[in-house]
Amino acid sequence: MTTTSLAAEASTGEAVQFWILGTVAVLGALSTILLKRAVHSALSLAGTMIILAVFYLANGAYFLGVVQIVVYTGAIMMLFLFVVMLVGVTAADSLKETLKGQRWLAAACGLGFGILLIAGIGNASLKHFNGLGEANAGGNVQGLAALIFTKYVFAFEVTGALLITAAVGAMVLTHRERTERARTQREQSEARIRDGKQVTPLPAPGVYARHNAVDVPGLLPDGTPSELTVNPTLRGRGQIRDVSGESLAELKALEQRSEERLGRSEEAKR
Amino acid sequence: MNPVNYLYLAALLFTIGAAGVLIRRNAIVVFMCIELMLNACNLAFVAFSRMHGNLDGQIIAFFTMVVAAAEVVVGLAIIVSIFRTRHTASVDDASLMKL
Amino acid sequence: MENLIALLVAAPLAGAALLLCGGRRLDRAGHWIGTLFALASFALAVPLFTELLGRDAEQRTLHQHLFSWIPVGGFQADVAFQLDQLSMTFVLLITGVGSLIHIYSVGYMEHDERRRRFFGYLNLFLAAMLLLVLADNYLLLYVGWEGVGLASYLLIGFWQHKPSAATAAKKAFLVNRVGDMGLSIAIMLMFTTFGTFAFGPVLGAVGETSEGKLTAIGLMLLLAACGKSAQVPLQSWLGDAMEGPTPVSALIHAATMVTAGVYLITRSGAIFNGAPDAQTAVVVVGAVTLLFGAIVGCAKDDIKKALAGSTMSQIGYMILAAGLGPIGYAFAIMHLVTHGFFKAGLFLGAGSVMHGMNDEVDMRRYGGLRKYMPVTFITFGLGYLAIIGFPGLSGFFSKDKIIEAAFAKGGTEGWILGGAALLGAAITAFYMTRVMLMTFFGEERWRKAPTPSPAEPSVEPAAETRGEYTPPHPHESPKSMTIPMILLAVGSVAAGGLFSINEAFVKWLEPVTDFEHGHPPLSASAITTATIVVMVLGVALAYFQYGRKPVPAVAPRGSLLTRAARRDLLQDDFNHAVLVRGGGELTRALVQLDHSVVDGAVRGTAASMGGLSGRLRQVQNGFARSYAVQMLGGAAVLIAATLLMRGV
Amino acid sequence: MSFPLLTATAAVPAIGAIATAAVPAAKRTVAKWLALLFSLATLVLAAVVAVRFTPGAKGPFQLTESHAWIRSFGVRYELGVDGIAVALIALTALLVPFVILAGWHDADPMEGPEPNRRWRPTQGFFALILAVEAMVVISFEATDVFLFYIFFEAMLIPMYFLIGGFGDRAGSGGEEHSASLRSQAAVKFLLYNLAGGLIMLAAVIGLYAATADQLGSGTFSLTEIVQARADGKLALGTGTERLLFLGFFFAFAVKAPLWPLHTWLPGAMGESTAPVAVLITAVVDKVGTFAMLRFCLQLFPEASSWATPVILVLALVSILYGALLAVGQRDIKRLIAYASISHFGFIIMGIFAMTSQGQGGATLYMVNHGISTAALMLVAGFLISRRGSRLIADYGGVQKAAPVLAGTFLVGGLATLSLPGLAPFVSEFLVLVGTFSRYPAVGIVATVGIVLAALYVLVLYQRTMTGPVKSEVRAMPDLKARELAVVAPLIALLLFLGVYPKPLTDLVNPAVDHTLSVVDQHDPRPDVPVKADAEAAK
Repeated sequence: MTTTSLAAEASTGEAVQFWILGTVAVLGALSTILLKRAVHSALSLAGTMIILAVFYLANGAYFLGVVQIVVYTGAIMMLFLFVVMLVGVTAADSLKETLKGQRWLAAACGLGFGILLIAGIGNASLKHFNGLGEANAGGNVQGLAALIFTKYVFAFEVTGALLITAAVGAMVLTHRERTERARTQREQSEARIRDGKQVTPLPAPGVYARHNAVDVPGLLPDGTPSELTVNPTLRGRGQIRDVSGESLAELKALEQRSEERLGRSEEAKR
Repeated sequence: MNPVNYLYLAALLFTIGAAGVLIRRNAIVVFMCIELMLNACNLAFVAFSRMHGNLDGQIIAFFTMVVAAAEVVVGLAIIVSIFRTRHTASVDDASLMKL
Repeated sequence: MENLIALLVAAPLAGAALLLCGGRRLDRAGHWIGTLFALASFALAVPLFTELLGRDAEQRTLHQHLFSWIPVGGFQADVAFQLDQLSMTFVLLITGVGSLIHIYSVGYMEHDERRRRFFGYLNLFLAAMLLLVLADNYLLLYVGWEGVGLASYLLIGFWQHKPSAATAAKKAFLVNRVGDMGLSIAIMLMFTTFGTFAFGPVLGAVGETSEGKLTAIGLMLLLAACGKSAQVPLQSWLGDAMEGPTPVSALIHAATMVTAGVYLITRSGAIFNGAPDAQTAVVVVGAVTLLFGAIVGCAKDDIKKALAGSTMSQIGYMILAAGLGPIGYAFAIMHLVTHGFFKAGLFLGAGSVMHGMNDEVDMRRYGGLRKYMPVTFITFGLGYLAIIGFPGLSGFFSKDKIIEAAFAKGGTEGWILGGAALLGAAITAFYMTRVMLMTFFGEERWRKAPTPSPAEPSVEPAAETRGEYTPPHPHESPKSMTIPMILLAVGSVAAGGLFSINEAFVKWLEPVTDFEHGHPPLSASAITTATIVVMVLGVALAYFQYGRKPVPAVAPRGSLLTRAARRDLLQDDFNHAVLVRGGGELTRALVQLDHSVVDGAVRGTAASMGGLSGRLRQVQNGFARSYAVQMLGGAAVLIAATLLMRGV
Repeated sequence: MSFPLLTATAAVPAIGAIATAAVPAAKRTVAKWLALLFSLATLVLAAVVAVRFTPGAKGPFQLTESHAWIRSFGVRYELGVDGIAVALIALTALLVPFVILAGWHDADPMEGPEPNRRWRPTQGFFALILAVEAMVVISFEATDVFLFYIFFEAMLIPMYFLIGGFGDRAGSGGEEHSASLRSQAAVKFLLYNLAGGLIMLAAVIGLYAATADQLGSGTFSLTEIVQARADGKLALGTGTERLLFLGFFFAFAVKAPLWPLHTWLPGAMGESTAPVAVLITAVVDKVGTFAMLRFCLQLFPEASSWATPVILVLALVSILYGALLAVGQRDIKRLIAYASISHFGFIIMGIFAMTSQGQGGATLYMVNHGISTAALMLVAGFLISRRGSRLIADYGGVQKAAPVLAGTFLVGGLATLSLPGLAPFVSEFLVLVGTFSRYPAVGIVATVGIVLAALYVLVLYQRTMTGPVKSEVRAMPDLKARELAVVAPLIALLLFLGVYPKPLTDLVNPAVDHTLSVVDQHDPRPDVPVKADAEAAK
C-alpha cells in the first residue's frame, strides 16, 4: 500500500490526477453557483465533493475520504435534494440581479479575496512537506481514533451534543403542531359565505379529456387558465403548467396529419 | 508537483463558494455554496495535516464536517419553515432586518 | 493719637452699616443716627487737627498701619492711613460740611419714607470720601475713589422711581468708571515702575524715573481726575447728577466728591512736577472746563443745573491751578475749601427755594422770592458774592490767587491761561447774577400757570396739579435747614480772609505740596483790579439783561450758542450718537454674530453629522446578501492588513 | 496610615447622594434635609482639610494618599492638595449647601392645572447635586492624570440630568416648550464637553505612551512626571508636547469656557434652574481653569509658554466679547452667563500671564467669582421664581416692592462689576496688574472690561429694579427667611474677602510660586525698585 510511502513530494501520478480532477472540481463549483435550477446546482456540488473525497484519499486522509463520500455526498446532499424537491424541483430562480451593484461588488470582493488568499499562500513559505508517513504508520483510522478519544475527546463529546441539539432543533422548526380542531365542512362554507370572496368551492384543476394533472390549471370559458384551480404550493413555486397553448398546437397538428393522409390518398388514386 | 497546489485549489473553491453566496438568491443554493466553502476549508486542513505530518488537521476537518452536518440540518429546517410561511425560498424577500 | 485715624473712617461706616442693615425698626430715628455718626467723625477730626497744629511743620504727618491687605509676591497692598496737612484739610471740610448737610437733610427729606436709607447712603459716602483722602497708597485711595462713586450712584438715583434719576445715576457711575480705568492703569504703571504704589516710596522715587513713564502715569491720573471731577471730556454726568436730592448735590456734587480729582493731582504733585507734558495737559483741561462750565451755566434755566455748570467751572479753576505746579497747588486746595463752603451754601439755598416752591426747579417759574424767604435770600446772596469773588469774601482771595498763578505760568502760555481765568471770572459773575436775579428779584412769575417750555422739555413741572393751577406758597424753610445754610454762609464769607492772613493756609500746606511764589508779568494789584473789573462787567451785563427787562416765563429760542449751551454744548448729543447708539448697534450685531456664526458653526457640525449618518444608514438595506458582501470585503481588508503587517 | 481625609471629603457627598436617592418618594422633605446634612458634613471636612493644610510646607502636595489602582497601566489612586486646590475645595463645599437651600422647592412635584404631569423626583435632584459635588471635589484632589480625567468626564452625567431634568417653572411658552429647550441645552452641554473630554483622553494616552517609552514604565502621576522632568529623565519632543498640551487645553477651554468654545454655557445656564446654573458656573467650570493651572502648566511648561500669546488674545476676546454680549441680552440668566464668560476670560488671562500676581489673582478670582455669581444668580433665581419670567423687560420697579431683594441683587451686581471693598475687586485687580506687568497692552485693553462690566450690571439693575413699578411686580413678596439665609452669608463673605483676603492669599501664594517655578517663570522686576527705606527718606 502506498500509504507508508506517501512522500512529502507528490508523485507524477498524483500530479496528473490533481490537474484533471482539480479542473473538474472547479468546473463543478462554478456550475454550482451558475446553474439556474437548484437541482443542477446540487448535483454539480455533489460531483465536486466526490472529487474532494478523492483528493482526501490522495492526501492520506483515508478515513475522511470515506466519510466525505458517505456523509456528504451520501447524507447531506440527499438532504439537500430532498429539500429541493420539497421546495420545488423545477423552481428556477432567475439569475437576474435585483440588488443594485450587488453583482459588481460581489465580483470585486470575491476576486480581491481570492487573489489575496492565493497571494498569502504564495508568499507563505510552505515549501517543505513532511508527509504523513509515520503519522499513518499505525493506520490512518487508528491514528485518528487515538487522537479523537484522547486529545480531542471533549470536543468530540461536544459535537455529539451539538448534533443532537441540531436534530431536535430541526424537528422543532419543521414540525407544525395542529393546535386547533380541524374545521368542519360546514364551518368552512360558512366562512366562505362570510368573507364572500370565493363562495363556491374551488374549481378542480385539469382540462377535461386532456390533462388532469394537478399542476394544470383549468381553463376558463374564454380559454385562459385559472390560477385558482392549482394548489397554492405549486402556485408558490411558480410551477403551473399552462396547457391552453399546447392543446391548441396539438389540434393544429391533428388537422395537418389528417390533410396529409387525405393528400396521400389522392396520390394513391393517380 | 508540490502539494501546495491543493491549497491553491482550496482557496479557489472557497472564493467561488463565497461568490456564490453573494450572487444567488435561492436560500438552498446559498447553503450549497456554504457547504462548498466548508469543503474547501477541509481540503486545506487535510493538505496542512500532510504538510505537518500529523493528523490534527484531519481531526479538525472531521469536526468541521460534523458541524457542517448539524448546520445543514438546522439551516434546511429553517428554510423549510420559512418557505411554509412565505411561500418562497429567496433570501432577498426575507429582508426583515430592515427597519 | 494715630489710632484715631481709622476711627474717622470707621464711624460713618458703622453708621451706614447700622442704617442699611437695621431694617424698618430704625426708620423713626434713622436720620438722627446718621447725623450722629457724621458729627462723631467731625468730633474725631478736631482733636487730630489740634494735634497736628501742636507739632512743628515737618512732623505733621501721622501714619496708621492697620493690616496687610493684598500680599501677593512683590505686590504688597496695605490698609494703612496717612494723615498730613493736605488730608487733614479735606477731613475737616468733609466732616464739617458733611455734618451740616446731614442736619440740613433732616429737614429736607422729612417727608420721604426712605429717609433712613438716605442717611445710610450719606454716611457711606462720608466713609468712602474719608478713606479716599486718608489712604496712604493709591490702591486704597482707589477703594475710596470707587466708594464715593458708588455712594453718588446710590444718591443720584435715590428717587429710583423716576427713570430720569435712575438713568442719571447709571450715567454718572459709567462715566466715572472710565475715569477709574485711568486710575487703575496708573496704579499698574506705578507697580511696574516702582514695584509699589504707596505715596511715600512712589513720590520719593520719582527722581530716578524716566520722564516718559511719569508722563504716562500723570496722564492716566488726569483721566481719573477728569472722570471724578467732571472735567472735559468726562463732564457730561454732572448736569444729570442734579436728579439727586439737593443735599446730595450740595455735598457730593459741589463740596467734596467732585473735588477728589484736585486732591489726586495735588497729592501726586511730585509726579506732575516731573512730567511737564502731563502738567500742560492738566492746565489745558482745567482752562477748557472752566470756560465750558461757565458757558453752560449761563444757559440753564434749571437752578441746580446752572449751579452744576458753575461747579464744573470752579473745579476747572482748581485743576488749572493744580496744573501750574508748586505755584498753584496750595491755591487749588484753598479755592477748593472756600468753594466747598459757598457752593454748598448755594446748593442748600437752592434746595431751600425748591422746598418752598413745591420742588419747582425752573428759574423762570421763580422771581421775587426775597421777601418770602429772607434767610435763604441772605445766605444765598452771601454765597453769590463769595463765588463771583466780591472783594473781601472768600471766593475773592482764592480765585484771585489762582488767576495770578495762571499769569505767573509765564510766557504766552501764562497770558492765555490768565486770560481764560479772567474771562471765566467775568462769565461767573454773569451767570451767578442771572441766577440771583431770576430767583429772588423781578416779578413773581410763579403766580401764573406754567406754559410748557419748549427749550427744556426735560424739566417736568412738578408743581402743577391736574385741572386748575394752584400757585405755590413760598415759605421759609425749617430751622434744621436754615442753620446749616447760615453756618456755611459764615464760612463762605470768612474762610478766604482767614486763610490769607499772612498766607496761613499756604504755609500750612507747604510741607506736603511744596510751594513757591509765582512771579506774574503784571503786578498782583493790577491783576486784582482786573479781576474786580471783569467781575463788575459781568454783573452789569447780567443786570441789564435780566434785572431791567422782565424775564420771559418761557425760555426764548435764544442764539445758537445759547441753545448749544442748554444742551451742554452738544457734548451729550455726541455721546448719545456715538457711544449709546453705536454701542447698541455693536452689541446687537455681536449677539447676532454669536448666534449665527460662533454657535452656527457648532450647530452646523451637528447638522452635518446628522446628514452623514443619514447617508450611511442607507447601507443597512436589510438584504442579507449585501451584508454578506460587506463581510467578505471586510475579510479581504483584514487579510490585506495581515499580509501588509507581515511586511510582504 | 493616617486617616484618608481627602478621600473622606469626596466620599461623604457621594454617600450622601446614594442615601438621598434611596429615600422613598413620599418622604420628600427627609431627602432635602438629608442632602443638606451631608453637604454640611462635607463643609466640615473641607474646613478640616483647610486647617490641617499648612501653607508653605515643603513639597508641592500635602495630605497625599497613594494606592496602586490599575497596575498594568500604572494608574494610581493618588490624591493630594496644594493651596489652590484647598481654596477651591472649600469654595465647592461652601457653595453646595447654599445651592441645596436655594433649590429647596425647585424639584417639588408640579402643582397647577395639570398636576404632576412631569413628576420631578426631588430625591434625584438633590442626589445629583451631591454627586456633582463629590466628583468636583475629587477632581480637585486628584494628582493622577487618569484619575482626574475619569471624574472630569463623569461629572457630565449628573450635570446632564440636572440641566435637562429640572428647569425653572418660568419657562416662556408652556412646560412643553421649555422642556424641549431644556433638553436641547442639556444635550449641547453634554456633547460639547464630551468632545473636549475625548480629545483630552487622546492626549492622556499620548502622555502615557510618552512616559512609557522614556521612563520605561508609563505613569499618569503628576508628581512623578514633574519630578522626571526636573531630573531631565523625561524630555518630551517639542512637537509632542505641544500636541499634548493642546489636547489638554482644549478640554479645559471648553469647560472653562473660553471664546469661541463658550456657546454651550448661556443655554445651559439659561434653561436650568438658578441653583443648577450656579453649580455649573461657580463649581463645575472652575475645574477647567483649575486644571489649566495644575495640569497644562505643570505637565507642559514649554508648550504653555509657547501658546501663551494666542491664549491671552482669546482670553481678551472673551473678556470684551462676553461683556458686550451681556449688555445685549434680554434674559436675566443668559446675561449672567455671558458675564461669567467675561470673568472666565479674566481668570484664564491671569493664569497665562505667568506672574505670581496673575496666577494668584486668577485663583482668588475663581473663588470670588464663585461666590459673587452664586449671590447674583441665586437672587436672580428668587426674582424669577416670583414673577415667572426670565425676561428683563417683564420687570421694573421691583426695588419699591421688594427692597431687600433689590438690595441683595445690587450687592451681587456690584460684586460682579468688582467694586473695591468686595472680594472680586481684589482678584480682578491682581489679574490686571499681573498681566500688565508682563504684557502692558493686554492689561490696558482688559481694563476696558471693567467699564463694560459696570454697563451690563447697571443696565440690568436699572431695567429690573428701578423705574416705575410694573403692575405684575407690585405685589411681589420680599425675600423669605430661607432665601435670606442663602444670600446673607454669601454677601458677608464677599465683604470679608474684599476687606481681608490675606488668609486666602497666604493659602494660595506658595502653590502659585511652586507652579511658576515648575514653569520656570519669574515676575518681571520693576525698573526703579524702590528702596525699603523710601518711607524714611520721606
